[in-house]
Amino acid sequence: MYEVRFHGRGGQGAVTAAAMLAAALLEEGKFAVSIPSFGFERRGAPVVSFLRCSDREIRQLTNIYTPDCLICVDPTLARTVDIFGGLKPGGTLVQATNKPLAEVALSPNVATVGLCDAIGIALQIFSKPITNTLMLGAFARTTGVVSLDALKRSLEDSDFRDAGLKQNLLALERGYNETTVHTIERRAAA
Amino acid sequence: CPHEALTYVTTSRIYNEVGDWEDLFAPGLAGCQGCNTELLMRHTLRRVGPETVLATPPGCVPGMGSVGFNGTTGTKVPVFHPLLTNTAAMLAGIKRQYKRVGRDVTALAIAGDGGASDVGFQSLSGAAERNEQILFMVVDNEGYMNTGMQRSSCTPYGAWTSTTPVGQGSGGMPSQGKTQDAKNLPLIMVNHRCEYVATASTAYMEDLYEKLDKAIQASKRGFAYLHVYSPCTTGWRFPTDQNMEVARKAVETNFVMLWEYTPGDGLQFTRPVDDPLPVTDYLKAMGRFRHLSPDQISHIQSKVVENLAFVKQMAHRQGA
Amino acid sequence: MSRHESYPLFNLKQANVPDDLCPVATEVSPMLPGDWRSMRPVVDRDKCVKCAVCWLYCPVQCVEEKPAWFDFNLKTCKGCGICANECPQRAITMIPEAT
Amino acid sequence: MTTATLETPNQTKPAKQKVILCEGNEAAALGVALARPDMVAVYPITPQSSLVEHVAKLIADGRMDADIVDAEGEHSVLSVLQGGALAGARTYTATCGPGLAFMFEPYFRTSGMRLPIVMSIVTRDGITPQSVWGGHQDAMTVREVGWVQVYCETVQEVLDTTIMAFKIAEHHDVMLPVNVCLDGNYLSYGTSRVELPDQAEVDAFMGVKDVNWHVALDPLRPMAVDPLTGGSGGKGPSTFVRYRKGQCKGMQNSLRVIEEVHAEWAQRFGRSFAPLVEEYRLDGADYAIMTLGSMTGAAKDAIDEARDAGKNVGLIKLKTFSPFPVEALLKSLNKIQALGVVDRSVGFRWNCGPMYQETMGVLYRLGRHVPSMSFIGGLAGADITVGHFHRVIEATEKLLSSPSVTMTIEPVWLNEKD
Repeated sequence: MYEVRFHGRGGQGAVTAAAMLAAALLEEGKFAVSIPSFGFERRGAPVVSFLRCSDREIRQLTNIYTPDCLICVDPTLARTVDIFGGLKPGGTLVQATNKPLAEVALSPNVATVGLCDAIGIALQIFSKPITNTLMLGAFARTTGVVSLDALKRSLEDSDFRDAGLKQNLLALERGYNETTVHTIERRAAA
Repeated sequence: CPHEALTYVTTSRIYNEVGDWEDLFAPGLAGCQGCNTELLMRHTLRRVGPETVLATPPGCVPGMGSVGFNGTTGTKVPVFHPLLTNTAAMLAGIKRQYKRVGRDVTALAIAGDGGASDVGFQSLSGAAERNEQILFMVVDNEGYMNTGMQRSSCTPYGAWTSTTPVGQGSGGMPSQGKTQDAKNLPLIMVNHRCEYVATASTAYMEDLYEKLDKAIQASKRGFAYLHVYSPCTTGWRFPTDQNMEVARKAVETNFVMLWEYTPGDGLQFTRPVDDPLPVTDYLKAMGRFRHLSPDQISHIQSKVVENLAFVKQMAHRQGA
Repeated sequence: MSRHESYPLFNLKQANVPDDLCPVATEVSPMLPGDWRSMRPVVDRDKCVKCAVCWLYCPVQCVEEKPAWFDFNLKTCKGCGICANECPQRAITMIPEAT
Repeated sequence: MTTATLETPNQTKPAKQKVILCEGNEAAALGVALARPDMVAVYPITPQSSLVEHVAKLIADGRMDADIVDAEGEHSVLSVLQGGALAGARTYTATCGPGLAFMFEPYFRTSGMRLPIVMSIVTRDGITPQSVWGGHQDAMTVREVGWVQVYCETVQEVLDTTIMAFKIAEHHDVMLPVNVCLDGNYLSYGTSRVELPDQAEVDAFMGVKDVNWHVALDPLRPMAVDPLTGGSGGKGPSTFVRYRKGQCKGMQNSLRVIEEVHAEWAQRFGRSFAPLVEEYRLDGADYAIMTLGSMTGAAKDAIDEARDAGKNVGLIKLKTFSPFPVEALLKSLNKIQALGVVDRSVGFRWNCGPMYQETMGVLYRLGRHVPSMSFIGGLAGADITVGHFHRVIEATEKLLSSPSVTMTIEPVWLNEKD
């Protein structure tokens, strides 16, 4: 079982991203379940959504408390929300940011980091800070859990309200190509 | 008397046309002696005909046995007890399904004023807004007469009912009947821009029959609403043989106004009363107003004048 | 317009519908409220001009047309007296049932 | 949502099933479309809203041929459908929580009129403390009104059960309305892979539609519907009892019909769901926990882990809650020595979960003493996790060594310290 928690703000498409990722995993013959958090997800408010994937049927329909990976589609969110809560040791962070690794907030449990200037790229492509498809590309690049091809096919079957498929495919591809992946070396804590 | 001359001609005409059409209610219904509602029901269903589904929400209409009792029915067309609250919604479902399968069936409600203006108003308003193809008739006897004459929002100011009783009160404030004016449901329905809205009275049968015909036709296009004033010999406290007298006096004093509305032609009076009698002529005809003080009577008279002016204004504006 | 003919009421047994499903009624009520009356309408056949006003206003619709006058079906007449009050010819009188 | 035309692995079943990804509410809407109702009436309410939005979109896109009535409230929603059903329409709606409460008057009536209306309850807690989140309190509150109520565990089960519900409701031996309950939030918004049955095969499964053979408002078949019935004289009492007994008979018949319809579904579509009571690793178990709805998946994972740790525990899940599947549950309870029942709602009168309360009646029928406990969790959107179920398993295990315990005096509130 591989568990992912998405962090974003209402309107950025974190919930949609989880569903698109689930569809891509489905394309690859895996089982996937996504669950949004339930609240008043108004535009701008911090939101989370969850995704589980596995090679066999997933039975738990619950939130995720100890994710393997965090995808944070908003660069400012970590200032206000503890995005690292429950992250498994040796976990992965995929973060939208234009900062270098040294300036990115991390927790001791983070072992792999994928960084992508998703806002900057999104403004070029959409003229709007829509980062969810970009960050799916970043996730694929960072973790290898899903292939770029499967994500493309998943996007092709999605309905987009705010932008066209072509732009989203470009965003996905640029997210994949323009993500830098870092491995955090830590001494074993005795 | 001009009224009697009119009646003479009118009656023969109606009788010649529909007199031998089948009365689609059972010969025996348990309406009170001299029940205006029973009279109205029988004429209405005779005219609307057998290709009809009839809804009669709780009240005098089913109370007199039109939906029957333990296995017998009082109606020869399909008839049912909706809830007091959902008549228009249930009828809408029926009508829509027949429309879907291409059958021409009239969906007719004969509802009391309580079930239409109070607790049933939401479904009535919703169905009117959706312009469901329904003929919705309200029998307005100005209260919950079937359950023992309690007040409804259509009960007029000053009227005695079993929940607005007359008594000496406390602190020198006697209880003198209902303290609010009646809700004007037909005008509210006009503001739904229904296909057809009209007020009618059984004392003016030719007018009623004309309006029934228009309402039946309008209900093939959308929502048709008929509001018929129906004096209640039991609840209003007058002798059973006086029913038409009371109904007539209501119109002759402008306490009740007869008009009709269509979106195309606006609102128009159908039986304008140019020289109305004082409202006391109407009030003194029944026991439910016997206790009224002079102040209360003048309130009612002023309301009659105000209502007339209001409807005239609408007729003027919409007819223009 | 021709006379309306209503369909006969539905027969549940013929249609094989169990009698414990939805509460329905398929027989017309046999009730005849003629015994409610304390007063009975009587027509003066000479005065009756068959104007049908009594028919128009009779709540139970018990007025029946005869060759030269209108009369009442006393099985259903409840004796309310509206006909007598409304008759333009004053051809109807209400008399006590006992007599 | 997203579609993928993949072949399903590891299944022996008819061809032509499409695999898609969708949330529980969309699965319900797709199931409704496949069942081809004539009329749906809608009114939005959280967490049901996306369900009726999906229905509206399916109709707008021409993928579903039904008359949609945007009524002005739930009370009219169900009333419109009653009218539709009396005129011969197959009908559907969905609601929850305050909407169900508002609908109660026509809801109460639907079963007595034997109208085979199908309605999803996207279960919601409530009404006060004010809550917009999931929980079974709404559906449990109306359990004594004569509707058949089934609870789904997975998104796939929602889709399949929604179709089956029409067939169960319209079976001549049943003729009762059916609630398909799906947990608000976790199941309604949970997005998962489902197999979408082929329309032609669903048509063959459903057979000929005839929903108003027994009662109609139709000028070709005049009758009075729902005349005044009862009273203390004449035929009143016996007539009323006849109809009430008929309703009870329909409820009991539905147990058999639910099993038959599920069996036929499994045979035609290759997916089987326990129709009344599901046993999971119950054989050889000393004790069991009991679940309802979408919490069951996490419970099964917990059972697997407990079994791996050497605990002799199994699971009993109810799918059919109304009518209560007494005989089927007896068979399962016969296998165990102690029971912990997890409810997602509260039974105020007995200070325990409603499912627990109902199950105690069945335990009495066993004729031997089985100590039992009530657990209440997942209220108002709270989660019931694998961790919670481990606590349930441990507490239930202790009952084995405390046979003097008869029943819960105070329930265990699973989220009390979360």
